[in-house]
Amino acid sequence: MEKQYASDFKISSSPHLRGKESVPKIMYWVVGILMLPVASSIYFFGMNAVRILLISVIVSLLTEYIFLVSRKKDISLLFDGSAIITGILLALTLPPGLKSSYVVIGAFVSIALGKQVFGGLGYNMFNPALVGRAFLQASFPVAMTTWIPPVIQKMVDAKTFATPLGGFKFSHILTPYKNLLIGNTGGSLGETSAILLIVGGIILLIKKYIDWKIPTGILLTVFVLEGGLYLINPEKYANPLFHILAGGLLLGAFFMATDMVTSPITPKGTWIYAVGIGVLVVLIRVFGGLPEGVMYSILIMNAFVPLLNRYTRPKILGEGGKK
Amino acid sequence: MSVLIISIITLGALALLFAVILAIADIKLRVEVDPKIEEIDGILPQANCGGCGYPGCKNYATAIVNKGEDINKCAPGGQEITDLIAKIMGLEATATEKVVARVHCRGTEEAAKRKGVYEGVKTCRAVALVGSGDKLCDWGCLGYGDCEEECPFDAITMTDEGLPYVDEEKCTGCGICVDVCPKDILELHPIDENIMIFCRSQDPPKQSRAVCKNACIACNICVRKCPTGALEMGNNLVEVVEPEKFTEECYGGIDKCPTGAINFVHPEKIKRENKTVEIIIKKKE
Amino acid sequence: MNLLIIFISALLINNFVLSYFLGICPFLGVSNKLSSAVSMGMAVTFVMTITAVVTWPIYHLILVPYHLEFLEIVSFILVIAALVQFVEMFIRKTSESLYEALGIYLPLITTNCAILGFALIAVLKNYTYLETIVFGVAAGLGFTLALVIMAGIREELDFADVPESLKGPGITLLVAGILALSFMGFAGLIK
Amino acid sequence: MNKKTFPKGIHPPDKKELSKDFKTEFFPAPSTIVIPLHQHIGAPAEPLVNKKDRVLKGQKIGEAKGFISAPIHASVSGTVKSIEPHLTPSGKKIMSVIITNDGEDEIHPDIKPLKDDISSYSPEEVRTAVRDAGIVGLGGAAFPTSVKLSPPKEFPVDTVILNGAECEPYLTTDYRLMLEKTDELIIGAEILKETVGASKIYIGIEDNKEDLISLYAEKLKGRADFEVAPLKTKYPQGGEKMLVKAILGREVPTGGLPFHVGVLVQNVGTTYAVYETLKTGMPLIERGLTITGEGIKTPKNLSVRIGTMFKDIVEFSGGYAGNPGKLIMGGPMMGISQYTDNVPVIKATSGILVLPDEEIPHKKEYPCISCNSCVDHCPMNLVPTRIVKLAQNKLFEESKKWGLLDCIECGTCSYVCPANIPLVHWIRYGKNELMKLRKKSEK
Amino acid sequence: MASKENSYFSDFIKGLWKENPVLVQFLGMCPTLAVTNAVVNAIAMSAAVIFVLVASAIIISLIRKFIPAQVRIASFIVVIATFVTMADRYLAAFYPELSKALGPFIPLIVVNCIILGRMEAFASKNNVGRSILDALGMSFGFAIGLLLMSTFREILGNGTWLGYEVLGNWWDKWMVMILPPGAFLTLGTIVGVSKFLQTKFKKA
Repeated sequence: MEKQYASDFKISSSPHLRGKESVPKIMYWVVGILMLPVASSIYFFGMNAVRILLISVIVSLLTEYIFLVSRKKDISLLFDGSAIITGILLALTLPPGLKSSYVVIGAFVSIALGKQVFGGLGYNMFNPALVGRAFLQASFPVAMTTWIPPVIQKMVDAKTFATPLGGFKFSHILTPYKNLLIGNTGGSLGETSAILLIVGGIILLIKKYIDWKIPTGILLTVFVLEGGLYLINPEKYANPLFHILAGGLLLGAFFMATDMVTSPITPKGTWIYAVGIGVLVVLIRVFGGLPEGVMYSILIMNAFVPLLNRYTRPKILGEGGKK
Repeated sequence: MSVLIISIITLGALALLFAVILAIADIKLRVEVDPKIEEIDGILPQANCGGCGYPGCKNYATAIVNKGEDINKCAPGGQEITDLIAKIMGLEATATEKVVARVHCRGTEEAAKRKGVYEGVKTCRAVALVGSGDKLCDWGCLGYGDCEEECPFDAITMTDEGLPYVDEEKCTGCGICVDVCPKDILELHPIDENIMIFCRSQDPPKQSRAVCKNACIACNICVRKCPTGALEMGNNLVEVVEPEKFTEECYGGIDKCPTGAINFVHPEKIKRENKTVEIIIKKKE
Repeated sequence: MNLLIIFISALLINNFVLSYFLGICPFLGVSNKLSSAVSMGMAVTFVMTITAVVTWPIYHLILVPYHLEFLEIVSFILVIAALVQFVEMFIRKTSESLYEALGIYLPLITTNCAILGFALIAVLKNYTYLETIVFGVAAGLGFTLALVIMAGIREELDFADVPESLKGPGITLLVAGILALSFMGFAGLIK
Repeated sequence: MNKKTFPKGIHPPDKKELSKDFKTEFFPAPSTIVIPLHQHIGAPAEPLVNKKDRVLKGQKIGEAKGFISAPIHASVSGTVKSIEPHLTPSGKKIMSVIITNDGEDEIHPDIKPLKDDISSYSPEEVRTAVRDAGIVGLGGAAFPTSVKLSPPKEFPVDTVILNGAECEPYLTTDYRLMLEKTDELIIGAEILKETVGASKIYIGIEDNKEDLISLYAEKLKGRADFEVAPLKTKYPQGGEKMLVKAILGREVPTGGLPFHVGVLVQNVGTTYAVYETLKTGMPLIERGLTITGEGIKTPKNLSVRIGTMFKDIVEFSGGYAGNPGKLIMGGPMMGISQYTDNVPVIKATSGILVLPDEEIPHKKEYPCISCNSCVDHCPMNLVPTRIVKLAQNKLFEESKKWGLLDCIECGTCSYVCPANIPLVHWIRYGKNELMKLRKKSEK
Repeated sequence: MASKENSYFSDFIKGLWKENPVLVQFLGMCPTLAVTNAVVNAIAMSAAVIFVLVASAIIISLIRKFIPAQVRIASFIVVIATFVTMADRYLAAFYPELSKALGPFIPLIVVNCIILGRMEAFASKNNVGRSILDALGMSFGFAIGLLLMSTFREILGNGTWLGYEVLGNWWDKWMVMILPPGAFLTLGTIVGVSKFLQTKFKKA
């Protein structure tokens, strides 16, 4: 039924002005900045990177679409950019030689289990890309830890190749810093080039699309703990700088742990969350059975976010004052 | 053989030990709970609707036993439950008449204009906070369906015309919708009561006529046509003061009402010679 | 050091809920409210510790010397049932609100397989008395940890737009699955 | 210059250039005036006149009821056409006295100053005069000023803050007032200081009004009891609690008022009204306001009689321009949107703002992505997203624990929200429902 | 009320679907999750549960009138524990490997909510015949849930069913399915789907 209106004026509650930010704008900015590690992955891993990235993004969008349609939701949510981010992030955490079918499974699980079963954007408890990655890791542990060297490194034995962290943990080999910075090492698609990750992270920090407390907290904690261990026994433990540059720490600290939906909403909670991730990373890297633990650390701290939010309410202006 | 004996001794000793401990504990730590409470709680429908005024059935049961609360407050349970509680409490139940929620507004989208395009939270209670709602009529139904959403028994649906429709079969008279509605459109009435004023507006006639085609304009015709005293003119609004007195003598007033603000809730129940009264509110298809 | 390993292992790596599947019923049932999850967790930890204190002597001082190991199940369950009933009475007497919060789940501790499972596993692992007690405390805390995390998430999920058919146990199990995936990161933490 | 501010807040485009340089014009009273009997926080006033009575300018036509209330006065001379409910900018119909203006502006004979020398008023006399003149906070809250001037004994007030921040975008009426009535404001502020027994006055001015800062700094040179407090231009700098925090570093306790920390915050408009009343004896029947916005042909600063209809003022300003989308009483951040211009100016009307349709955000609403923008900007240090989530799910008591009732509804959170969630609206809803629940449980 | 035969039938049938302990009532979740990584484990577990449930139901419904209310739970547990010990010993003696794979979960049948729940809710209030039918229905329902779970998990996780290869070499085993997370995820999915189907059926 057509509604009749007495006047042309719109009525609403205050405020009548709105800022310029919007959810898709934030999402597409992040997508744009993710192009930095994407570029490095394509440069170092060539067609493999392109293949994995494309499959991951397409399957993510497709899964999202299926859920939106079957739940009779607004289809335009498909283009809010969040599914694309999940697709790219998942791809960036995968080893470059991974079979396409695994990528499909991973992307599907990311969106379906990581996001849509909770009700879609804004409601998920865990970082969707990492849920997909953890599922793949548990399903196909061998394939997920088989690394191939970057295409520009003309290696004879191209079948297997160790990541810097794996190399250190199992063979005690330190990858040169130059390689770590540029990205000329083994590893998952997006984690190798430290320099691009740092640049991207800094842009996000300037745009305030990520909370500065999270990367700061994580990196400082790792640096301090690893530094302490290094001081105790430089023979056994690696230089803290190596730990920060190697592996997925930068990718995790700037792009994964900072996922708005799955990080705490209170400042104090955010600090605890960040430090918690740092501690777990060191714990798993140094004492655990796996060389890398960024993914697990973030997922575990994601689980604590509701509790952190609940118990770290900031002090209201004037709270506790005498009346 | 010895294994068997030892088994029996061991288990027996253990059992005895714990039996003694528990027996002592039972005496020392016993908490008295009136069995009547549990019994009544078991009877109550467990809808936890809060219609009785207590948070949950168990609290109502406790209140009946401990505070002597009336036993006829469970609307969803109806007479049946009241009788059962009465049996437990050893009382004679006072009969409760079934009441249902009814909609005191006919300000359909077509009849009552809105002020302007409203942007914001789409619930009646939130809309009501923005300049007392977006309907031009300050008394009218806002039509965002809070009653539909809050009704625990799915008895209310919003019609295409933008008004709530109450399914009187399903309605238990719990009164949640009455509480929820920011405009007090809904009110509980005995189910047998048939005559009703479908308007709340106490605005001066000129104002109410300007904002809603179906508003009561206090023309007084229906009151004059009704010699039995069933109706009275209130503050710019007719009031049904004694519904049982609205007899055949008064029916003429309904025909004469210029806006249809006074009418039967169930016109089909009224046998009349020459006039068929249209059914006012249609259920959503 | 051995005690520390037992502790961390039972708390994180071999978490009773997430990797042994013990105590799933209360895990699903009592995890919808944080406050009751905490009290339930505490109750279980408490009962588990007492179970450790009581069952070890029964097994090692009574059943083993007389070769009555086959009475393990019956005697353990008796001990636990009695203990739980005692705890229930105690809570009911001391704190009405706590009793209300835990409601019908207190009797469920009796049938909580985490308790009996713990007693059986402790026997299986052949722990010493002290180790058994540490194991009990850790297992209880591990159960509490999983329960509290889940309760936090579920309270948050009340605000979420979870598909109708997944609401309740469905989403809880899926979240438990993701939690279990995450806790796999602790694998190998202690060799 | 040492600019003061409070933590967090936002920087919306201030758009003050639209009307900033227009001198305050006197708006002649139109032929019909509608004076609502309830224009303040507190109990409504009782009508003192009848239909067809002749009233004079300044005559009391509504008597205050109760401690927190304010009397109402006729703003023109003429005949009472009727007393009936009339729509007001609050959106409610309120019993109003409708006066046909005879154009003579005949002043009521009782209107004369209590004392010839404005500096000889005793504090008690000031309070009585302010109360009888029906003065309320003109910043927008309309809290009776006499109540504010009578803080309880156990909280001695040591500082008066003159609120000239005018942080709402678009509005310039306070700016013009401060520019045009400098000396009067300074005297008014001194009287307020004496009345509450304070020892120091700060004048808070945002630094987008540099000319005012230097003007007052010049005027007050060498005075120990007066200080200009330059403030950073930031919304909501003009909120009482923000102002006290920015200038004095004191935090008004939750649920408390500035006097709890020994401060009286008074809007410049109100201060001027106090001055005028003491000087001339004329009650509050006129106020300054800005009519502005891209939807108005010629924005203006006006001095307007209370009860003037919006439509008359719009007409005076050349009418609507382009495609007017929203008519707002007050500023864009906290103002109330109107569906019609057939409403009268009330004491709290600090501006009439017409936003063209293009300026109104029609953004799509997304689910909350916990981006924390609202948390990072809330001047009260609340967690709006949490408060709203709890309120949406009817957990009002829980929401209260997160500060539901401490929200000052400044609109900052809604402004920054990228998901375009109407947070303030939800908070209002939550407050309202919580109050309803409380009332119910008290029963 | 339905006729008597009908009610006997419904005693049996309700456990299979409408009141399925695993899929609808969410009882006995621990073994459902723990022993379903292989179909053979599920079968063994189901058999044990069927045995214990039926045997206990018979005994308890026989002696129901002699048990004082205060100690009834304790008595039930003793009865159940006896049968569980029997099942446990039997498995350990004849199928030692299976017994090992099932770990403590055979003894844990004692505290399975299904069993105690049925005793308390049904066997202690009804005659032997109906109790047996009820016990059979419930335990078969339990078996259905277990089989469903284990089928999914073994096929996806190992490519086999009851040890027979069904998916062939091309299938990349989803290791996660036979690990703990897989158990939760599978059960969560199955529960969701069954709830979805139920609401669908109700509407139809």
